[in-house]
Amino acid sequence: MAIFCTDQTKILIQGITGRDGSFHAKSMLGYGTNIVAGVTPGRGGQTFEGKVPVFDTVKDAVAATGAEASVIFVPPAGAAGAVFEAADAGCKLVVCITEGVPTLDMVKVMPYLAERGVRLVGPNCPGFINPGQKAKLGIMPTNIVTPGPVGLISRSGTLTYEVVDALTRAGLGQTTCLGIGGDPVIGTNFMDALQAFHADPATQALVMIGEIGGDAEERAADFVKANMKIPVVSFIAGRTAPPGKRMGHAGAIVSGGAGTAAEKKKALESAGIPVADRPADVVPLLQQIWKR
Amino acid sequence: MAIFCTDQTKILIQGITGRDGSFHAKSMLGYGTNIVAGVTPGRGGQTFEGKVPVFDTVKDAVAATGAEASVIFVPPAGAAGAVFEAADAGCKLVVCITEGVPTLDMVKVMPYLAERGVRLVGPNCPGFINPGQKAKLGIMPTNIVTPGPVGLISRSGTLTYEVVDALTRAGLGQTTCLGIGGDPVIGTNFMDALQAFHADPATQALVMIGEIGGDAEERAADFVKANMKIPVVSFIAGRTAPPGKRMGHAGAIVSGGAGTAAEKKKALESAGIPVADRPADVVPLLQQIWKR
Amino acid sequence: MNIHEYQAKDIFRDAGLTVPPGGIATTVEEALSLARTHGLPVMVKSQVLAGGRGKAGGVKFCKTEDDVRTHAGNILGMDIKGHTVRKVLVTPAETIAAEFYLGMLVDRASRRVLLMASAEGGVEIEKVAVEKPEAILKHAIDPRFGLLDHEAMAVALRLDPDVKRARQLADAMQKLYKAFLAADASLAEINPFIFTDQGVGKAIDAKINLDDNALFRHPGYAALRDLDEENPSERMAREADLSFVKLDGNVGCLVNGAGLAMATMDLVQYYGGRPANFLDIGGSSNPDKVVNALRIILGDPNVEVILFNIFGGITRCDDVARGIIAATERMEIRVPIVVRLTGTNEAEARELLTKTDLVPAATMDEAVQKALELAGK
Amino acid sequence: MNIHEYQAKDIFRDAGLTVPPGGIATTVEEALSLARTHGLPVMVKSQVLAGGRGKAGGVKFCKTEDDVRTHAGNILGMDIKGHTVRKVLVTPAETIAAEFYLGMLVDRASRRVLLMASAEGGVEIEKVAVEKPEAILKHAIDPRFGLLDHEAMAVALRLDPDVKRARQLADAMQKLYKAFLAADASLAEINPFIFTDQGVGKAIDAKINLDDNALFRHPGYAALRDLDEENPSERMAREADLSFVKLDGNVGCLVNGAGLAMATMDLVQYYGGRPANFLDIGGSSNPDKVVNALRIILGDPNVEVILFNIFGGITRCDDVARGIIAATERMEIRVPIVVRLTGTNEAEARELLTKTDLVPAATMDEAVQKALELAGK
Repeated sequence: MAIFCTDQTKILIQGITGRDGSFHAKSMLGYGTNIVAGVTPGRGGQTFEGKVPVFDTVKDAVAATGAEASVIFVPPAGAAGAVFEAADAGCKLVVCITEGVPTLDMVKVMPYLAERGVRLVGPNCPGFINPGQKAKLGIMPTNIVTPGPVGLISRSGTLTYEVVDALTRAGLGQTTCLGIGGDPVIGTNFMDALQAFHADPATQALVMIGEIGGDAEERAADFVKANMKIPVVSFIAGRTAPPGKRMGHAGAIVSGGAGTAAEKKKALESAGIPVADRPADVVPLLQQIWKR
Repeated sequence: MAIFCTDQTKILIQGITGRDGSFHAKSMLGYGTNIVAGVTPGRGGQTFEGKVPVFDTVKDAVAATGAEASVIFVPPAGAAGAVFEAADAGCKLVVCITEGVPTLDMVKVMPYLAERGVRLVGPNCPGFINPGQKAKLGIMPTNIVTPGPVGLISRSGTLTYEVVDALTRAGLGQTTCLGIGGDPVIGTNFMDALQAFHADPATQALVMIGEIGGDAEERAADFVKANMKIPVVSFIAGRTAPPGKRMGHAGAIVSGGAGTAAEKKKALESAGIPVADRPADVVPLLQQIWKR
Repeated sequence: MNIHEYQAKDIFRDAGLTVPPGGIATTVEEALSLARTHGLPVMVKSQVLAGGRGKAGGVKFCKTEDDVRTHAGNILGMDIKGHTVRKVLVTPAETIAAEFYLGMLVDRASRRVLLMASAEGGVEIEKVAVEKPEAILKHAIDPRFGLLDHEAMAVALRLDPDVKRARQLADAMQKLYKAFLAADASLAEINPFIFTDQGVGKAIDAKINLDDNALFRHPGYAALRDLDEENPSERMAREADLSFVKLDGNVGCLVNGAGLAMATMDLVQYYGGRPANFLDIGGSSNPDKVVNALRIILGDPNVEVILFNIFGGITRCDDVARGIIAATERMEIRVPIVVRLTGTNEAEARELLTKTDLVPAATMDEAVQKALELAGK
Repeated sequence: MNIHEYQAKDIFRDAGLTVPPGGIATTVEEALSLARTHGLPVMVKSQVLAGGRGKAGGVKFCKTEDDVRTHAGNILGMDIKGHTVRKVLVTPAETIAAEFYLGMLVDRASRRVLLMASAEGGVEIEKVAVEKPEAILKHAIDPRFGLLDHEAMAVALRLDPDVKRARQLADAMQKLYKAFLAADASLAEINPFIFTDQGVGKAIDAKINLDDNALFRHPGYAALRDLDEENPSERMAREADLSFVKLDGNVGCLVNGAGLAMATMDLVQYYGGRPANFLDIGGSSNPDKVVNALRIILGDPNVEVILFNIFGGITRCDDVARGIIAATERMEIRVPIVVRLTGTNEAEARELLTKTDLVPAATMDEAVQKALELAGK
């Protein structure tokens, strides 16, 4: 098993005919992901790659195919609108890949999702991949993952791939590799992801890739200490980031002396979570503490 | 019994030190209503009429007295804000007497109440009085009511008193006399009130005082026909109202040929509800169909 | 409060809707000058607070300056449903490839703002509602989230499957909602919303009714009130804070409470009379208010009798009687007055009235019957 | 994007907040003229995008024209935390009977806009947060209903039990929220919000940070950007749509992905080096973007080596390698370049690099170590 979805989950893609959407839809299909529909207003009735029916609205797509989850590749101005639409149409899982979404759009969308019991992953995230389910909802490279017992949560993209690649090379396959995104307001935060992994019996060890800004890692540390018995290791990016400067991700900023890598490291270590000094140390650290 | 509240219900008054609030608070107290608190920002710590403690906020009042219901006498600009405050503080019943509240303020407040399971009566209404419970939440005259088995719902104020007075003179006491208000958007509409009376075993007959505008009476007629076994009579004001003109109440307007008194009369009569030609005919009509 | 098309268009523009330019003329010369400024052809549109302006000949297409001269000349001064046309809007005529109806109002049943939209644009929507109700799409807007992109788009795609046009329609709906909220409207309509031959969407007509209860939040809107459009007695009533509607009978009615006031009118009719007005004087026994009310009613030469119908309720009847007596002493009253007062201290009130010319009555029915007798009916 | 106090005050004014008037001067003469217009005493306030202006001597009270001359003269041209003061705000000095802090920001934990308020106004709020956190009241605003009257009033009454002042504070909070939403802010602060001796509430300082992601909705805000305040390399990066932060080391870093870019900087430091910058070139292998990135980094004379760290992911490494090679062929590069490419077609990419001067590396660690060797560390 894994978290959030299985190989049975029916998935649709909003913005499937766009530049990014079509590129990644092909990759997702190629991996074997159960994509049942695409949505692009005005393209209803077309077929994507000869097999995926395209609809004008998510509602139409859900009615025709029973889709339960949506992956969103629409431009920033329409991203929140796409999340609203997916939730309104009954999707219980929405993964928003779009980068550059206005923060207040996400603030507005959150209670709408809460009222409908919808999980959002992202925005501005690579999504996730469940290698054992051949389910990829997002843009992660498929060639670096392999099925296995390790769960991975990250606020980052390529840094995640770096660690996943190392895990796979070390023979440590993954249940789910999840990139939650680097924006200040995201649907699934560290804590939400931790709780999901905690509830997944297949996940026997966990890697958390954090970065500067906010206190998600600190709160995650508390949760791990209080609840989790499986081995957890971590890495925090941004030790050398100067205060007050946004490091790419809107959320990656040390402000008012809070959200530093040192603080996060301290909190994690005091919760019994070893923190690697280098990305390359993550896997050896995990192997060291994991009594299989 | 009666609807909405009993003599045990703890009631607070928002705007208790204002001109209208203090006047009616005295009348309510005089009737024996269980008023436990008043609220006026900046007057916290004072006492009204030597017995009712005044608080700065509804939250403070509820915390100190356990108040469960609120009656609002604040000016129009603050009326919706007062409803929000009462609901947020945990009051499950809010009666808003204030006249002249902007309609969109009420549109905004409605989902807030729905989320919290709060019943609103009004705005722009006389409130209600339960003679058997000595409970008056509003501005109805107490000298014209008496305990008994008749329920009364009305969109009007003084016209209601006219009919209530006639009921009392004829020896027909009341469970609850309820004025729901004449605004387009109100918390408790005809249908809501009907359902409450339907659930009250003490109410053995019902009088509905309607007026032109909207289709509340028509929908009420359907409900009565489908669900109610007790005798129901009605009167509709506004037969002579010219179309397109607002007759005092914001909601009392015949527009686009809809909402006429004739239509309402037809709907009620076809649901088996006799409609009086004159206010003075209401009581005789009721006596005629009521087999006690 | 109702406002003119050109005023509604300004509110629409502020909300970002595309509205053709234009100007207001009160003379033919001004209309010609505006036509030259905006370029022919133009539409000359009567600005009166009444529907059916087109059918009444109050909206004309003008290809030439001669057309403008003729039509502006005819329209200015024209009577449309009792309203005299005092100004016209001169605005460029648009090519119309398609037209739609977009409207919003406060819906009692859902307690929300209701979006209404129809591909049957440019015709009376009330007629469509009766004859072809399925042609009107409706969507009740959740005030917590507003009119969401996909909600507007779902309606728009049903109006027009062309995505480019549907996007413009959806955008117009969202901006109409923005205008509705910003203005505290009770009704806002674009009829029609058109697409030009070039596929550009525009609101070429505009209607907004404002919520009187919310005017206090919009001090600027006082300037939008067209005093010429108001019946003088209705204006006096508004300024005196009285609810008043002029009717064409001879029995002047002063009642406390809107429901009772309507019931009183109905009862006048029931007994074969004709009410001269609807008037709610509210709960007060203030002589000033009674004086104002009497003045308004007596301004109507048709009035042959005045009928007070007051249910005392919480205010004491003797207080109300004193107020009425004080008011009648402060002015010349040319017609008989019947007073029905019920409620607390009703007997004392009747006692007070016996010392005056006022005719007392115990019930509504008695009061109406006495009034009709006195009116010489 | 950060904007100046005077710009933030304009946004506050639009939302209805009471803000003292004032004007911007770039010379002592202009400052004097403004002081005369507004009337002495005035405050002369440096307009730079840095905190702690007061402590740095960049905010002065001026009782006389001589004071204005002296202080404006001193402040214009002053350096505050690396920012040169090019303009001052001249605004009437207010009497201060009480001062408060009012602020809003997007709160990650509640995923809402968080109202923060404190009676400890006029001092650095970060300091209060650390030393006396209980002095900061917080309320997370439900976006569905906004900041409700009673919510604002509950906070306000805790700041100041005087009802008249509490009402003004509550009103200011609601207008601050309105400004926050209207501007798509990520932070908005009034520090201090004061009451004058006459009890009038005013926002006498203003700070707004705008959400870069939302700038597309506010075309007018482009004009608010103070190009003088931007580091030239950061401006070039912004115009080239690259995430870039200038640092003071000698190892120029080009990385795809923000997290990996930070990790790369950290690794440079881990091995004893100092990164020259943070730079995320994103997922693209477009040679133009690489050229722009190289140009920005090479503009820094401290840079002694360039380190590409690319995790190929879905894009193929040979494509990325071709992009880098094309870019390096289009410009003069004065320092060695180490390239680490991992992912799909990694072997082909390394093959391509062997035909160039670029130094290949297989892992992050190897790449960083090679770069540090080449930097002559």
